[in-house]
Amino acid sequence: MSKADEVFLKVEDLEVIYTSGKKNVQAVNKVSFELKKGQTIALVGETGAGKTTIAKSILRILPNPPAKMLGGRITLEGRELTSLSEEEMLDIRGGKIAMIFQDPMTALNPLMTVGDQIVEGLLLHNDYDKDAAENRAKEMLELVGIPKDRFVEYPYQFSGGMKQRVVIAMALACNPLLLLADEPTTALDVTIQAQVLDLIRNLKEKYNTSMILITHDLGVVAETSDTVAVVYAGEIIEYADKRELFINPCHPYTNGLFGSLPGMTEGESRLKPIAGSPPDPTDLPKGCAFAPRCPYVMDECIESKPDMKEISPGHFCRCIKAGKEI
Amino acid sequence: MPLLEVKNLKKYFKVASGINHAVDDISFSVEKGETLGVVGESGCGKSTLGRTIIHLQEATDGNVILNGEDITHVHGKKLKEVREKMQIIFQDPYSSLNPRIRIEGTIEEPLRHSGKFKSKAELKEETNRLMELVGIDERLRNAYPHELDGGRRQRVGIARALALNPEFIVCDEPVSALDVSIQAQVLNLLMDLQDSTKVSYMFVTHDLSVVKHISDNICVMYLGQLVEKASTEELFRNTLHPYTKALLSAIPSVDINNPMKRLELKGEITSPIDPGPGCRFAARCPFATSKCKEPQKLREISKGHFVSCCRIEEIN
Amino acid sequence: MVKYIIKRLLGMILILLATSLIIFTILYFTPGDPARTIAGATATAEDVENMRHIMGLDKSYIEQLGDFLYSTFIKFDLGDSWVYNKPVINEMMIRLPRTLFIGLSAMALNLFLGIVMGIFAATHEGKWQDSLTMGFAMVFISCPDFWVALMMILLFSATLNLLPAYGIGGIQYYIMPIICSALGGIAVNARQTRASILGVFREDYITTAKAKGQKENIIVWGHMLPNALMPIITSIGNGFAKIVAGTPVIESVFSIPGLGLYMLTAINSRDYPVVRACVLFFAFFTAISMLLVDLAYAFVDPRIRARYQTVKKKETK
Amino acid sequence: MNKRTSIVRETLERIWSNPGSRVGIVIFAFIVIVCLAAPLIAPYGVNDMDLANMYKGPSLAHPFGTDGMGRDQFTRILYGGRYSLALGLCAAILGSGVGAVIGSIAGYFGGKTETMIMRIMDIWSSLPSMLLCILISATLGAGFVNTVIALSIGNVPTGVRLIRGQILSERNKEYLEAAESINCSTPSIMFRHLLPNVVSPVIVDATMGIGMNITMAAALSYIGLGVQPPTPEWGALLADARTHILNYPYLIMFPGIVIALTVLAINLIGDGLRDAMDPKLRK
Repeated sequence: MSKADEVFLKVEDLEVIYTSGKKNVQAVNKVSFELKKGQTIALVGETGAGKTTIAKSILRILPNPPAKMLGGRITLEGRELTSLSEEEMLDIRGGKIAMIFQDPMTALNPLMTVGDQIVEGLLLHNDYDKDAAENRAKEMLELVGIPKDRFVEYPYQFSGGMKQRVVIAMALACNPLLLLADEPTTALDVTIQAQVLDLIRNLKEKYNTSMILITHDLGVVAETSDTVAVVYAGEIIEYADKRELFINPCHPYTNGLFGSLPGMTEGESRLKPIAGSPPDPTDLPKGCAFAPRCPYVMDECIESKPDMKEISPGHFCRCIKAGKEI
Repeated sequence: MPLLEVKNLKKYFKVASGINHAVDDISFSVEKGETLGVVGESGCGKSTLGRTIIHLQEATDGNVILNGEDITHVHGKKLKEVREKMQIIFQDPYSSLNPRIRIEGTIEEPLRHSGKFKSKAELKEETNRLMELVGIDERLRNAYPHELDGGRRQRVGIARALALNPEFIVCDEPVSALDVSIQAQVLNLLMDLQDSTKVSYMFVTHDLSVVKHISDNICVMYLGQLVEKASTEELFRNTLHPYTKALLSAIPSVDINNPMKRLELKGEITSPIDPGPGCRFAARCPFATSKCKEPQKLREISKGHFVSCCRIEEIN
Repeated sequence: MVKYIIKRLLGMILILLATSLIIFTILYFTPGDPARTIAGATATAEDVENMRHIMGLDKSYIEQLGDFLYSTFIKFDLGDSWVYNKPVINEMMIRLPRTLFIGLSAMALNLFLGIVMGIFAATHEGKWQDSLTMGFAMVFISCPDFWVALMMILLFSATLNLLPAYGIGGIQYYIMPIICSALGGIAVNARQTRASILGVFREDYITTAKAKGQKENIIVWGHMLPNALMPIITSIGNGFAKIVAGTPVIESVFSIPGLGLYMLTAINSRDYPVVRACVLFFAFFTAISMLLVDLAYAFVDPRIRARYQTVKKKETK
Repeated sequence: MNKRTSIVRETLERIWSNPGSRVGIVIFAFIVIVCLAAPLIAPYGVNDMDLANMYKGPSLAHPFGTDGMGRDQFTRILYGGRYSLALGLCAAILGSGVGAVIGSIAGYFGGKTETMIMRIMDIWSSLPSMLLCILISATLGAGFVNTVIALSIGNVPTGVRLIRGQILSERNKEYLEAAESINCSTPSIMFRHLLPNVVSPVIVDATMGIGMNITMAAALSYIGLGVQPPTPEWGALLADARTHILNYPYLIMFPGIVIALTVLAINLIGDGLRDAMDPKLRK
């Protein structure tokens, strides 16, 4: 087994396109990041930035067509996932890597009892017989705070927060090494959101699971992650340790995100939002994707794509002006 | 005299399993040019409250008073006048615009129905003014809603609500469906419009940080009832009701140096259908005792700060 | 659940009553005098008047309707045929098995082939297998079933001499009628199944199942099909109704003495008791299949099942 | 984006861009034109008998052969198309139209009105439509108008259910509340806001209905109801030839092929229309 600080998951130059009609949409463009055992990386960005696509391509569950992985390598514990056969991937999915989805209302099969849905995964990845699997599933339900006699109930009998707990139980049932959490609390009410977030955090610590957390909420990032990657128009535009990124954000987009937050601190009467809207993914700018909205835009930004620069150890930023005074 | 006064407003719905107390005995007032924030989780009746005030739904009981005039049960021509003074901005910019009507048509429609604009040229000039006011490019005039992104659609919704120069606008979660950067643009727009037109808002939301940013006064609702009401400053400085405290502490904080200590709630929101007489929050409240089973009264703790909890003296 | 079924059966009786009313009224106002037809061309005015009295046609509309409803729903007596003076029910029982055999076999075919073809097309979406299956479905939907029947007679009876063209006898007499009754429905079901399966293709819970590491095959049959089943069941129900309605035409093409042909003949000879009895039977059959469809909904979907159970709870309170 | 494209035009362009429905449109247009122009194209008179040329198989002089009275089958199919197409079209419009009106009333007013209308529809459709058609055309007697009425009565419940279901899914949308809040009158809400958003499935259904009605009309004629010989309606041509199927199969073949081709073309158009009107597929 790998040591605690060894790189556990490595994503290199991931590239995914969607084809719709004759148009190609560059959904993910040369995305690279690393994750250490037991750690959490947050992918932050707005709707359509390509966060979910990144997660789904790690599991290789993107619908093809229209999605197509053009290139890149994904390595989990030294095993290259991208070169595995579809058969081998079946073992990885749910066994080694599990996923929690955004909308608990639609993520559960409405016609199956929640118990059966947890059991389904258990039978696939373990040598359990049916009884053992059921016992384990009941254990998982209790673990996420659902009485085990609700094992035989259907999803419609659960509230949104409860459903999300079921989804979490389902994901963690097979002790995965890596958890992909796709906006796990966005669809929930504030107080429920806090409960679910705490639950994920506790279970993750208990089993030393690594996690990729996808969110648009900087508050969730601050509370949950170790590393942060800011995603914009399919690219990682800033990548750093959480503390570093929150104290010293560098990319104008990241700065804009912070400026857009109606903060809980006193004082400001007007927000400093980012102008304009995210770019049309079928028609991305030639240069920096953020250039049309950037307050510091220069000619160079429009002409060519800036490279990722390491501005301080472990802090990367895709901006010409990064590290310089602005 | 406040612009709008709501007195003991009630809105009940008959449903299969009983009576849904969606809005139960709510009172507040809004001054001209001010914003009242209404906060609560889904199902607490905050949207119904807004819709009942502006007559999209008939009130079960209580009064709505606009400029000193009781408008709770107006009809016909009077209702038309009232609606011109009170407007609404919806949560979902996708379903709140008719997909078959062009942007221009949507903004122009209230103007036409008001009968104040006689000629086509006048109408066009006014729609132009509105589009400019909310920041929609002139070239989008002939576009259909599906051609616009969420932020622009929401601007169209705002233009439609502003068309008749209302005095009061219910903003029903207008930014919760939008991305953070767009959300900030829309919030700024709403605040700028308030500065220039002195319109009053009732801002309905589940997001305490948004409500703190935009409101002068805040009402916190739980299962159809008011649990706490105070000026924004007072509410955040001196939070009293356990539910408000839980709401506040549940928001994930961006401040990585001072992580918030969380007041965890048990269970989930219960049903507003045929609720018992006691405190509706008691089932989830960490401080609940047998006293909470009795009916709770909204008490004025300090000037303008109302709380509906019998135990605040003990727990604070 | 049992309570629900009982409730639905009671509702069915109401529907049948209403149908009786409608069919009686339609026939009552049909131009032409049945008494004259039945008395024969040579009958005198007096004979016809006599006949009218015997048949009860000289009574008022309300009285006649009352008699009809009373004997049908209270005495369970469908009356005698005017033309043959024999109890309708006996004649019907002779013909019923033939019609039922064709109808039920066609329904089974309809259900099985429709779903299999639909899933086959859906899992090959956009490939040639999909286009071919759907192309065939489109052609079969467009061809009138009685014309397909005639063409089959031409091919299998006249040219190839494989199957008998007309009449009844062994199983070989029923092959073509069954296929012709089922064809259109199979095509409709195949199209509906394909559309519904594709509709749930992108549902989140399918992604969840994939993320669990479930195999493609089990995802299609275990997760997609049950969720796609609601509209398919609806379409199957409609298919049943179509098969019922198509019986007169198909039986008339293949000269099969079943209920459909019996009814057509009776319409032409103004033998109203027979027409009414046959129509009532068809309505009954349709109502039963609609009930089965509703029960199938409940079987598939726990939410609908729960709704029936709460109905039950309330009643027991 | 600044170009003003109307929704009707956009829809038409999208149907045309679908290869299946393009084929459908071409075939259907051809059949309609040829049938309308029958007096100009037809080589013989529709009822011209030629007893010297009875039961002649297809030849250059008679491409589809002749019937038992020596009438040219090709000519009769051309003229018959006018009846069949008109029957299908009228019945579909009448049936779906009445259905749509009743359905809108049920959907818009809701409550008791809706319950009552839907119960009536349950009874109405307790008899499958073909059966109802048989009974009604037996009552009304043969003839064009009677057949149209019989056919359209069977179509009504489908139309009612379709538009009501559509309104149910639409009537809680916020844009209707918005319309109310800006003082739209009830008719304005109904016709300007609601109707355009619910009407597409009814249009698709009516289109497909044309084909279905042509088939049903033919079946009615075939079993001796509906339009009767010597009217050359396609089903009546089949009924005329039914006894000679073994001896003169071409008399059965050609009318049937023409019916199938027409219905196929209509169904292809209907499919394209459904896709073109689906707001989910509209970008």
